[in-house]
Amino acid sequence: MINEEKLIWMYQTMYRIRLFEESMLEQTFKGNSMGVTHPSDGQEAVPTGICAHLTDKDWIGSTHRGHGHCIAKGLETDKMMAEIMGKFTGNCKGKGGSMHIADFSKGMLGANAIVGASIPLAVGAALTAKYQGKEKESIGVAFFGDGASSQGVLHESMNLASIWKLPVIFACENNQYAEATPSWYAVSVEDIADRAASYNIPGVVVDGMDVFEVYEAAGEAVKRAREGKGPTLLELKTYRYHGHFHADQTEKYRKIEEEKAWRKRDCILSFEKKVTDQKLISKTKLLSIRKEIEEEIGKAVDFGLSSPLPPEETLYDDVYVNYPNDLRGLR
Amino acid sequence: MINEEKLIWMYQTMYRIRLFEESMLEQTFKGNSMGVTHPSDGQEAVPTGICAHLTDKDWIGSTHRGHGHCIAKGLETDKMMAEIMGKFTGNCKGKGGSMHIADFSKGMLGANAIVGASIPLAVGAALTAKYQGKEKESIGVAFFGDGASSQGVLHESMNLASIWKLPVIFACENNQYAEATPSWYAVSVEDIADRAASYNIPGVVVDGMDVFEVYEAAGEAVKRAREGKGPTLLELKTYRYHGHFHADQTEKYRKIEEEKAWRKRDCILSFEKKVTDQKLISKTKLLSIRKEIEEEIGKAVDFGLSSPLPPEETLYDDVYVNYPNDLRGLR
Amino acid sequence: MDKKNKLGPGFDVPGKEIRYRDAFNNTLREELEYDKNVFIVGEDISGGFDKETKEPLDAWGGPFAATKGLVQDFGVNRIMDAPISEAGFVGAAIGAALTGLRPVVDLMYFDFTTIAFDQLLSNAAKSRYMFGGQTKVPLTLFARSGGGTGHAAQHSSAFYSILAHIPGLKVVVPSDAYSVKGLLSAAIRDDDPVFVVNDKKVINMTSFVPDENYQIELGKGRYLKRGEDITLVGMSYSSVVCLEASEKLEKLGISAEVVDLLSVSPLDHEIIIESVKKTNRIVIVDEDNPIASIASEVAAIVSDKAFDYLDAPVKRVTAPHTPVPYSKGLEDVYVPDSNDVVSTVKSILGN
Amino acid sequence: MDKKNKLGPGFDVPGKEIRYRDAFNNTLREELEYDKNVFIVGEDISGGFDKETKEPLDAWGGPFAATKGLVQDFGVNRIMDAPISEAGFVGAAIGAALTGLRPVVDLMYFDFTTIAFDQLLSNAAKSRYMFGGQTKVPLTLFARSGGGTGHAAQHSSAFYSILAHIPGLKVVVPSDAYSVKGLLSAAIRDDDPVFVVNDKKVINMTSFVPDENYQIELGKGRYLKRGEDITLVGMSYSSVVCLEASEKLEKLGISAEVVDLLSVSPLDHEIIIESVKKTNRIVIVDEDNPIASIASEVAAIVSDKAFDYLDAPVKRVTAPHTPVPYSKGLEDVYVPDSNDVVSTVKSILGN
Ligand SMILES: Cc1ncc(C[n+]2csc(CCOP(=O)(O)OP(=O)(O)O)c2C)c(N)n1
Ligand SMILES: Cc1ncc(C[n+]2csc(CCOP(=O)(O)OP(=O)(O)O)c2C)c(N)n1
Ligand SMILES: [Mg+2]
Ligand SMILES: [Mg+2]
Repeated sequence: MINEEKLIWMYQTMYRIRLFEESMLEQTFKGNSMGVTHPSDGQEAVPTGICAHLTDKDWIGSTHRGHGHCIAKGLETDKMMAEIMGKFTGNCKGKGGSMHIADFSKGMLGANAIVGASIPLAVGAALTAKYQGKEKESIGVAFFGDGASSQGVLHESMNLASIWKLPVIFACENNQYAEATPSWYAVSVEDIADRAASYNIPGVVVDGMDVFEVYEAAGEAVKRAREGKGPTLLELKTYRYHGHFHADQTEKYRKIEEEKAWRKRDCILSFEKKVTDQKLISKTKLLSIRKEIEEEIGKAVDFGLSSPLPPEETLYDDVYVNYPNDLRGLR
Repeated sequence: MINEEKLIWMYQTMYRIRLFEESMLEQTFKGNSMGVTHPSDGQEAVPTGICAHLTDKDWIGSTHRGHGHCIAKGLETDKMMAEIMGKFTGNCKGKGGSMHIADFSKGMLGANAIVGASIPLAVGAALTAKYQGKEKESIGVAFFGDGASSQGVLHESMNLASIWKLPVIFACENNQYAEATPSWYAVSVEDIADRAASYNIPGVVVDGMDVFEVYEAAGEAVKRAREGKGPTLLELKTYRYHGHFHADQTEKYRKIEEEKAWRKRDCILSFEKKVTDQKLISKTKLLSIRKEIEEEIGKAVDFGLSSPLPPEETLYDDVYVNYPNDLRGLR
Repeated sequence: MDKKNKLGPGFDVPGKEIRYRDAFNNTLREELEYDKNVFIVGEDISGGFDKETKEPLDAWGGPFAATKGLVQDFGVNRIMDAPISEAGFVGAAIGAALTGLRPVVDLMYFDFTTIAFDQLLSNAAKSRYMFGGQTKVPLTLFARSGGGTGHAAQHSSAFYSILAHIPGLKVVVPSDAYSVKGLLSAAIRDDDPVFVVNDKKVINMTSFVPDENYQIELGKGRYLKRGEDITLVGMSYSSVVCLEASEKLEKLGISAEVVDLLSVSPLDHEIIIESVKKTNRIVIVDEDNPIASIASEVAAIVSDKAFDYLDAPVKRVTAPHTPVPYSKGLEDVYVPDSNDVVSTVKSILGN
Repeated sequence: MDKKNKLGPGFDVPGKEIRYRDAFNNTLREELEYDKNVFIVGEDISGGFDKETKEPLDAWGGPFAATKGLVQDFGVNRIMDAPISEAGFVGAAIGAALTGLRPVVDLMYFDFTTIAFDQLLSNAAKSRYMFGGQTKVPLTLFARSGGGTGHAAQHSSAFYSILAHIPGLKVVVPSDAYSVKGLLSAAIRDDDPVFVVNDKKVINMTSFVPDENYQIELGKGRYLKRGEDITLVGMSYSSVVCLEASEKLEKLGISAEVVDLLSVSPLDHEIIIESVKKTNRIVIVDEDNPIASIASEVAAIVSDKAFDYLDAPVKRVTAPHTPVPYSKGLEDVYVPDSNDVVSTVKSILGN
């Protein structure tokens, strides 16, 4: 049984992600963020159910669609919002933006905008843990999508992790699409989880809309990793409610009925139903949590909006720890 | 039943490869070839059994250990020997050497010294065939090793070939080692053939020391490809008799008993036994074939030795079809 | 962004003012019609398939809609959506090029070139040479480069210098709708592998484009403006910057000649040297990072071949030696602009 | 090949004349002892395992025996044999560097850099910057470069210019046993990603190496020879070529100064400019391909920063713009040699 504190954390986390993404989209459309943003609402149960097992000493690698991973790993929403707005108070001082939010103090290795590229980083974090004999307290989790499953570096990473028995979890969020490309077109196998057999590791198909299922499957995988038994591949079937990026129009490549069917199984709604049905948390409590989160996200937006842009000279900071040549280039 | 002509071709081919590699090694040690050479003796049954089904219109991609593939695909041994000796009469005018022998007129896409890198080329050749509606007469075969099976590009290629249903065969020559690294160390699965399941294509473990088994398994795969049913993964268990490259000392990483056990199942000896036992080819005929081949290889060596080196100016030829700038660089 | 781009030559032929992206799309269409061996492969270049009918939906029509509308007319065999596996499908495209087709690869963002880099460098660039001229590699690749659009470090690279460095590859850097039409058509018809770099900042600009089909010779630059006092060399978006700078300089009484490279490999040495022999001064403007760049190469060429004509230090105006930052304020400083060019010109003219 | 290499400085300290490869191996050992977070990963760097005991055999001890003997003393956790998956294990090494270790990666042949190229460019080089300085990437990589050994097009590359171009990476090009010891040690202790390029032609050469542990500052070149009439700039093996050329030139009455860059990123602008201010002439010798190369960069620097001191065209002596051919005769022409340097020097001195 999951204790109440954890349940509340899960609810907070899922709702925080949901609201963050919605506010973030709003801000993007208002022109308060630059470039492109990739909302993860709909998929909240995945990072929540997995990160529920992790501490700041565990490491996660993330993707272009990384806000949910960040939030579940404990990153502060105000700094995240500021980062997305390109502000100096953001996690990366405005240098990274939506696709590169990182917080090393929280075990968050950074979102990565190259599809697949963060997978071996999580393997490397697991290598560090094993090298230092700290698997019990530190494991790696690589979050990636169904689209990323076609990248060669995933194959390499799973093979490496298997032969080196590294404490790492490969968490494939199959949200059915990579941009507009459906996974039935691009992925040559029915369940990506089945590919685990190629590496002699467990592979589990998980309902990614149900945070309890995710929590359970992740628990097994985390246990295995911490016990030094090596990696696991989880395939979490899920759905993104919004388009691939803020301006993407989903109706061009998927049916509204499909979206509706997934929305029926919404992770937040089903969580609410379950905990209230089973009288684990009261409706009032849930409402008060919602309110707290709403306030938090509101403040995060204000924080982002009112924060300063990075000073121009910071353009040249933090390329190297130490580099004697002038980085300003030639002007 | 395999007809006599084909049987004789198989014997010629295997013996031609065997003798070519031995003579090639001799010439390498005499200093008549440059760089490194990777002999394939021991593995003759694999290219022979597969290429027995192919014509000049089919395409193969090959590796650093490519002489056997070349010979089985019909390349002339004299030009090959000349190429390895860096001579102008070689297949690539001395520009390629042992690791880059190619003959496009024979459907040989080129040996490739980057492990794994030729796999997608064979997929591309299969794509051309399908694009032109010529699958029946043109398929692709990607030869690669157990070591190459860890490269990401193999995963990508198998996924692509599967979803695009391309007429291609992935022929993994598992000769147990990648350099000194045993496949049990580097490959996370018992049988590489099992990875076919990840791509929803057939995967077959084949005794790569038995040309008849190879011929049969390849026959199925070729048929499938020509019928437009898509790719197959074959894993051919085999063994290289010599070191990884000419100067490699196998005793440093593998036991002589292991080698002896494989040599007992030598593809040429077992072929001889089978065809004479079953009275398919006479001993005299086999002997006369051997003699022919010995003469051919002797002549190939002489051809190589007596051929001229490429003229200096050819250094600048054939970089581009057409490039207006001076390629000579700056001297 | 949709501002008027005056780089077009203003032919006395039928044509119209269109956007770079539309010229690009039209040219792809023309080349698909011209040669049945031409096909395009890339991620979401049609974009999406109907679950029931399996028919392509053309939902995306490619990043920046480069291939929009093509799958309807040419079908899925010629407009091939690929999974996210750049090394795999670039390798397959090379294999197809080696066996008789003319593949065109959409690599989406220029940054993703890195994933297919081995296939490009070890196979596409070297096959012809290492096989002794037995084969050719009629492959075209394209992708979007450059900062200034808030795409951050991993979606804003402009390292065409790296590709130009590689023997066996050709690299073109169109600067307007007119040039991309001619260069893309020439690239696809060329028998060598050619990379077409599309700067994100120019793809929404418009210029005059003749209706007729034409090719621009690979390796030839052009004068965008004639002048006497200084040569400004640009490529892709930095040619736009040079032109803008030349207008500012004109107001200061400085007559700048603007050379637009169009190709960076092959590189038009003649036009650079010819111009410097006249103006005796040069500033090279390049959005790529500075070290071992095309800007360096042009500087090296003039300091060798036009040495006796140089009256001032050879100057480069480039991006800094840093990745591309996300935040708008920083990104604006990152990309060289006409003010940077003007102040550099003034410094060597002693103003 | 085992010819005496005179590049060593001849310290007045205990030491001996050893081969570059042995200095390299010794330094790895010293660094493994110095910091327990240092580990090495690569293909066959121990090489082979006993089937029954699963113990490492040290059969190969790494390509060119760079890591020979290390697995016995440091064990498989610190000398990690990897499957052939360069992108995967370079990525894992970056992940390890981001989380507290100091990985050293043997990439075998320099050519294979291409396969791990995305991990190097998008992750190793950019992490610190795009994450706003939150992290460092104390990663070292090494590989063997260069032609002249019959390894053909895919095993002979020397495109360190490409790596030097990338902001966030450092690149060193040692030219002898003395410099590789100091540079490798400095690289491993450095908190940024550093690529150590080992030319195959120098690894069997010997020079004097002090017994003591020392570091050579990254980004500092050195004078191999002082002279008056011309500056020859070399890097890695081309420094050997420059030295040889300087001896030939001496016999012709020409006094050449030889600058050995040692690092190409950071690059020692001061030493180049200082030397050119004295000699007023420069020839840059580089085995990399010419376009957008380090040779171009050095030429660009002097034509800007030392323009007023130049009395002759800036000359580069480089490999041609071709892949590396296999045949010995061709390969010998491919690699720039001292005769190429001498004739270029004579051409600008008007002899
Ligand atoms: C190497 C690479 N190729 C292509 C892209 C462009 N791109 C960004 S996200 C994406 C789809 C990724 O799909 P998936 O892995 O399923 O993640 P999702 O977007 O569904 O979360 C693509 C193709 C990229 N960023 N990196
Ligand atoms: C990308 C790459 N990495 C490493 C090497 C060095 N190398 C050459 S052959 C080889 C082993 C290949 O093993 P396998 O694929 O089993 O083929 P085999 O040599 O056994 O025929 C290695 C590591 C290479 N050539 N290319
Ligand atoms: Mg997806
Ligand atoms: Mg093998």
